[in-house]
Amino acid sequence: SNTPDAPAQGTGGQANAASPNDAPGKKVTIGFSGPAADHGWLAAINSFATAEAKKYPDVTLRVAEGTNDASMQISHIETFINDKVDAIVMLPTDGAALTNVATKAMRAGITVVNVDREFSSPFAARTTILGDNYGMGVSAGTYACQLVKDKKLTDPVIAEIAGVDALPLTQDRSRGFADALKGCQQTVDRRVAAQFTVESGEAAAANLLQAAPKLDIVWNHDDDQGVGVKAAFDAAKRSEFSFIGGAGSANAMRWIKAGQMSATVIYPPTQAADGIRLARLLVQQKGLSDLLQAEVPRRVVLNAPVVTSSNVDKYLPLGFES
Amino acid sequence: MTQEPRELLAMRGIVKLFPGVRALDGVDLGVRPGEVHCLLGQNGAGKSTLIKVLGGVHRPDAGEIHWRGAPVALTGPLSSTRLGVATIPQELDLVDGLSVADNIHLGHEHARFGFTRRGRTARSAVELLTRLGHPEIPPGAEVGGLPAAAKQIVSMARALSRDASLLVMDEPSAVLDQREVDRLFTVIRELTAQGVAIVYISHRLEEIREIGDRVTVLKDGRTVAGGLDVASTPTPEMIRLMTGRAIEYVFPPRRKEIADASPVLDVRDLALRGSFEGIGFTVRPGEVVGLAGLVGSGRSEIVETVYGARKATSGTVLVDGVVLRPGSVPAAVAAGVGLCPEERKSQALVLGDPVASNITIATLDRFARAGFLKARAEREAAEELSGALDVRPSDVDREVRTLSGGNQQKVVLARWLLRECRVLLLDEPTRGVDVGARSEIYALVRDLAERGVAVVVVSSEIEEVLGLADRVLVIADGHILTESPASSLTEHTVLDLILNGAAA
Amino acid sequence: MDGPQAGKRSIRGLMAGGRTLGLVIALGVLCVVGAATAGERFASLDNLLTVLRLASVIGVVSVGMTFVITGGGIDLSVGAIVALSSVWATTLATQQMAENSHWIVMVGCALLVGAVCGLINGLLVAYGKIAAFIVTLAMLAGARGLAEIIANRRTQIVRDQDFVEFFGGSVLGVPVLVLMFALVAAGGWVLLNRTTFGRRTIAIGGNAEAARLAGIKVARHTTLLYVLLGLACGIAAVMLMARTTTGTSTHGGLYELDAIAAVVIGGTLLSGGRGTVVGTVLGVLIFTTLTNVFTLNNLDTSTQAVAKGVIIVVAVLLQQRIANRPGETHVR
Amino acid sequence: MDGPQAGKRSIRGLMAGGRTLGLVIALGVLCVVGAATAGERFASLDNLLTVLRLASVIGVVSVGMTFVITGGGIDLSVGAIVALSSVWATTLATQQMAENSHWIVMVGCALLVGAVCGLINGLLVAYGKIAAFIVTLAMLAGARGLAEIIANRRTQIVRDQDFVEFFGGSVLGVPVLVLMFALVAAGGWVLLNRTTFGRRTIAIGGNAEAARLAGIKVARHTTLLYVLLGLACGIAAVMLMARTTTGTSTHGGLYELDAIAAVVIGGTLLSGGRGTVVGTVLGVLIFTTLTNVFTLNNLDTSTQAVAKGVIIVVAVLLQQRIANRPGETHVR
Ligand SMILES: Nc1ncnc2c1ncn2[C@@H]1O[C@H](COP(=O)(O)OP(=O)(O)OP(=O)(O)O)[C@@H](O)[C@H]1O
Ligand SMILES: Nc1ncnc2c1ncn2[C@@H]1O[C@H](COP(=O)(O)OP(=O)(O)OP(=O)(O)O)[C@@H](O)[C@H]1O
Ligand SMILES: [Mg+2]
Ligand SMILES: [Mg+2]
Repeated sequence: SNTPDAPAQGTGGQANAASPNDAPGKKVTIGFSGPAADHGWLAAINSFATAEAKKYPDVTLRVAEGTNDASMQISHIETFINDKVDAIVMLPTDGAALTNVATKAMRAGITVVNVDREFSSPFAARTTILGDNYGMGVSAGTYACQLVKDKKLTDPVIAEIAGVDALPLTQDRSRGFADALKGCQQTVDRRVAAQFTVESGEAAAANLLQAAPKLDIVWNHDDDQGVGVKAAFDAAKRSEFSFIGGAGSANAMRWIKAGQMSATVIYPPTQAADGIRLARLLVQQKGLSDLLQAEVPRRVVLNAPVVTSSNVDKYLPLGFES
Repeated sequence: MTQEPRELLAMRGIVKLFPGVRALDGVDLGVRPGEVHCLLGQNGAGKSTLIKVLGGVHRPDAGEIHWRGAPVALTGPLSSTRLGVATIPQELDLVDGLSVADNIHLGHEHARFGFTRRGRTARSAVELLTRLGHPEIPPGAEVGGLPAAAKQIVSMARALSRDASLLVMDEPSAVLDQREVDRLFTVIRELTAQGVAIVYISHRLEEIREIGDRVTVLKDGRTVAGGLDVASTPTPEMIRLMTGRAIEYVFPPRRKEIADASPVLDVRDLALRGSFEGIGFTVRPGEVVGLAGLVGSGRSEIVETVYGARKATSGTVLVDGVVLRPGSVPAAVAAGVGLCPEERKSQALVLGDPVASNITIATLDRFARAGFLKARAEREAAEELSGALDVRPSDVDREVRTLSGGNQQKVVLARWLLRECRVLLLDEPTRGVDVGARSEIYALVRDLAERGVAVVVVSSEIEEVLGLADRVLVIADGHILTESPASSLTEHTVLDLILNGAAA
Repeated sequence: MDGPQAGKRSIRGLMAGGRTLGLVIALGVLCVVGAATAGERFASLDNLLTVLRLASVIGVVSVGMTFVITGGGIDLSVGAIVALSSVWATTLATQQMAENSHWIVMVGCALLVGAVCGLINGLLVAYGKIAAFIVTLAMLAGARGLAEIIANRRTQIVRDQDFVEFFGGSVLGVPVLVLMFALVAAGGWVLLNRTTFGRRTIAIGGNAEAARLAGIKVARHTTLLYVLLGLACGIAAVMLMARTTTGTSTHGGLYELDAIAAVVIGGTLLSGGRGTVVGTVLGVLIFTTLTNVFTLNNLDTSTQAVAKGVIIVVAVLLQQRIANRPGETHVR
Repeated sequence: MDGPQAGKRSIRGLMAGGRTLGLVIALGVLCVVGAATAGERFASLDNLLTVLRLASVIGVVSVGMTFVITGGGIDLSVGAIVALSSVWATTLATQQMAENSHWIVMVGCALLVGAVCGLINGLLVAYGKIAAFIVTLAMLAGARGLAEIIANRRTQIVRDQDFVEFFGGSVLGVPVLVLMFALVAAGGWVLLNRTTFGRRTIAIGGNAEAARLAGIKVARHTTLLYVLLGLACGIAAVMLMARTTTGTSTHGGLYELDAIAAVVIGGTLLSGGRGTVVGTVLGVLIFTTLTNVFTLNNLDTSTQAVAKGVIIVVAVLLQQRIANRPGETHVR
């Protein structure tokens, strides 16, 4: 880690006040499976999840090898079913592709908590925690519109640096962004895609800068690749535009604080950790203490708030080190 | 000779084992400075293996080697080179992607601080090639693009470049023609005059008569006669030592009369740009037609083009009156044509495959029902042929790679014998084949002809062409010089024709 | 002469088996480790079937890859072809057609797309005479791009429940997918070892020029090899569609590496001329079991990767010591 | 005899250059297309430098890869080695050491890590006699895993501004990165074409047995080739660290494919024995320019992929027609 003052790992849950639900209960074995953690946000997902599990003496966590291959993930889930775990928390490589096996797990009496990428059947998970990719695009787009209005930009050049283009989530984000821009009669003028890695972000941004001699607003889907994007901006000494990020890494927040970035849209990396908590509650048949409801809701859609210099201090502790 | 001259090299009791084979089983060899010492032995007798032990390629399992009277241990090619031994191996050891000059100096480059000195490299290459009588081979040309004979010359130049005191030549004349062999002998005499010793391996006994001082005969991995004086040993005695029996080294009698049938193979005005043109000849069933000429005259190209392996620029090939699709080997094979190509290693053999499947590869369909192989039938056929040709070792499951050169050649022949072709094209069929097997092959060719097969033989040994063929085409520079019955030609007239071009 | 020769042959038999033996031992050790560390959880029938089901998809591709590599080629586009086949077979149009007739239409579509991709690869390699590496690299880019365009980067869901149930089901307790893999492997073995086609494949891979001069239609045969692999990719796509109930352009990610790795570890020469279907199957099983044992033991992904690397090298080194054929190892 | 042979030689000369000529033409066409479709934006000095900068990192790796492939090997682990080098050179410890002395420590660390990884690859291939494909596949898994463990899957930021500025800067208007690439390429060319080391590399790749007979220490030389490539990966890591101001385990993703593709498209034989550094450099430039032109034209990634596939095949086909060497093309 690169900043001595960075917040400690796994602060996601500790921020909340202690609740009676934290009292140890029945032993729970939870299987966790997610995509290959070859990316800061996904790594944060993993580490938040394992850290969360460690907090509960009654939770045993089994972590399957991260993979980007749906077939491989299916076999991990099958292994969990064979293993007769109590609950499965899953961040599917592809929601639809994992629906069948999740349904099988549910039928076998295992509580499935879906994280981030929704199944195609409501019977495949007991609870779904969604990071709302479309909403993330909308937040970014809305903020961009705000900028256009505030800066009184006429005919602004708006660019988008997407993540892995083949992923449905990237498409959702782009769709949200475009839809929100429609609200202020704007369109995306330039769009490039990177691979969620620093290096690809740098390369995509370098090419983008050549393609567009003048830019007004750039939305970069992912703060991980954002490090590279920013390096390309700095190297080219280009800063005439407003730079909006995505995901909400600690790096991005620090840039916002330093005035090197306009905003970032949070996409919480604590989803899986939340999933673990909920899975534990579900198996122990507890409810959410903050809700009057006796049971855990079926669907939790997380907010995608925009972090700007005015509220960055509030979100900084939640920023993940990527 | 009152005092035995001191031996330069003495190998005693050398044993080399390969899995399942005793390749060398106690071989002795003594070589004196300045002599040409010939190694004689049937295919698989262990000559090349002995040479490889000497070259540091194989570590012997037993035996000792003395160099100038002192015992030495050869731990690798480098240690043997350092002693002053250079080898022209039987299987060429050139790098296709490097130039002629670079190949010659590979491993001992002219360099300063690791940087090659290209001028010097090229100059010394030209020097060596000139010494071998081939100043025309460009030192900058990539070796991969050279014809087989030129490659052999380069390999020799490389051995010469080592300034060795013992030069080993493993069947150097196999790819050379008469003229080239003569040049080689001139070089050998120059070298021996300077005190360089030569170990010379060849299956051509007349060469050994001509150049050899002494001869060591190997049989089944053992020395059966060491250091005989060539001059005082008659040829039949050498053959008897080698084979353990007396073989009449003659060509089988020709058939008196060839049926006046219409030709099986009819080549009309065939041309290949840059190689040959205006080639036309016919071969009747039962007839053997020989193509004589110097290396590089384009004979290989002609038979390869007839076979469809190269696409003719013009002209037609008819088999039984039907025109073959140009440039299609399958069409030729389907029409009953077979080719024993010139370079067995690169053109004919699948080295990693067993002997059996190398023999049956062109006849697979015969051993299959609906595409499924009848393994037993296939194996039996392969065993029968390998037995008939006396391929050694007789195990047809052995990888072809581990066979001696001559035995590999027999495997290629067996392939086409199995196929029962209508037309058989043989390009240097006895290259590297020993005396015994050679006469068997001659008999086979005759036998095939008797059975009505049309045979075309290309050979650099004029004697072989004349002895085998009914009719001979003399080829020079891609043209047919003359065409006449073999009986009307002598070795001398053919050589004369070839060398003096339009003498006809 | 019979004595030494018989002995020779049996030694040879042992040596030829040596490589395979090494793999069997490696797999055995892996299973022992699995059983020792994860006990019941590893050594259960359910877990066995899970491993086998996972192995099936990549296994089918690897068997096809064995042929292409044995024939002296290489195919980097298998993953992309699987993706394209799965996407094409699950488009609205195809699914509607399937609805109106039978899901076999989807299967046919996937196989056809796979075969056509293979055909293009094969034609360009054999007749266009472009290096297989380049051709299939281009196909890798092209097919995945096309898959993305067709699917519009969405995951297409298979609606035909009969299809999913058929391929997701079992016959006599054996999952259909595993059965398919077994059939493909058995068929592959017969094809490679007992037919003229297999023999010619080996000859072409060993020495293409010699094969050509022996009258084998090298170009046509080479093309067929790629078509065969394309078909295998089509089958794999069907299996994936059944397994995941989806068709998407992200299917088959990095299958090229996995398949080639399994084939090479199995003992097939990467330079062609020698191939073993049994080795390939063992290679696939080893990789799959490794992942399974890791998961059961709760190893984290990075440690898994390091362990995998070390295990591969150590396994091959050991295997070489077992099947040591002197003079046959090449510096490559 | 002089006539036809001289003719043959000049034709051969032309043909040998033909391959390179084809590449130059391809690059030229690409530039014309770029200028026609994107005008000024393409044909500006800035854009040229952008393309060159992008080409530099993968270019250095590709030059190294040219040696390994020419020498008859292959390396799938280059991307992983780049990642590991970059991570190791940016750990807290290394950066602290660099802070206390000079950023050269970071550079040294990256080069050392790269060279050691290459050494391990080389030793296992040359002395362990394991197929290069397997060894480097294992290294790919191992090195990336280790990089993840060391970096704890974080992106480590380079704090030394001098380092970033030095490598991010320019000399006489030429970016340092581009200069480094040029140096590596020039050095590579000299090494391959003008030194005994280069001659021996070709010999080993073309005919390892012949090289051994010529007294060349094949195993040692092969090891050196991998070390050389490892060093190139270390240099590439330094360049990436400067470019992205970070070290992370995701650096160098799929470099193995990109580098091998550039080398092979450039005209180096994948089976070894023939290599061209100039071709490799052209191959890298073509790929990079292609992406640049695509981006300037706002093409979406899927269409880019399809176009890339088609362009590769068409380009190579055309190039073959230009440099047509009859009888020299192999079905591979
Ligand atoms: N690498 C090897 N592995 C196994 N057996 C081998 C190997 N090399 C040679 N042999 C065997 O050793 C014996 C001697 O072979 P060698 O090549 O020395 O014969 P040769 O006398 O040179 O024959 P030729 O005249 O045909 O060239 C043969 O039986 C051959 O099969
Ligand atoms: N020593 C040489 N140097 C350069 N070119 C040569 C040499 N020998 C042959 N060539 C060229 O190669 C072509 C044919 O060679 P090739 O060896 O195939 O002929 P060939 O008659 O079949 O000889 P062989 O006796 O080897 O069968 C000729 O056009 C000739 O110009
Ligand atoms: Mg020999
Ligand atoms: Mg010839």
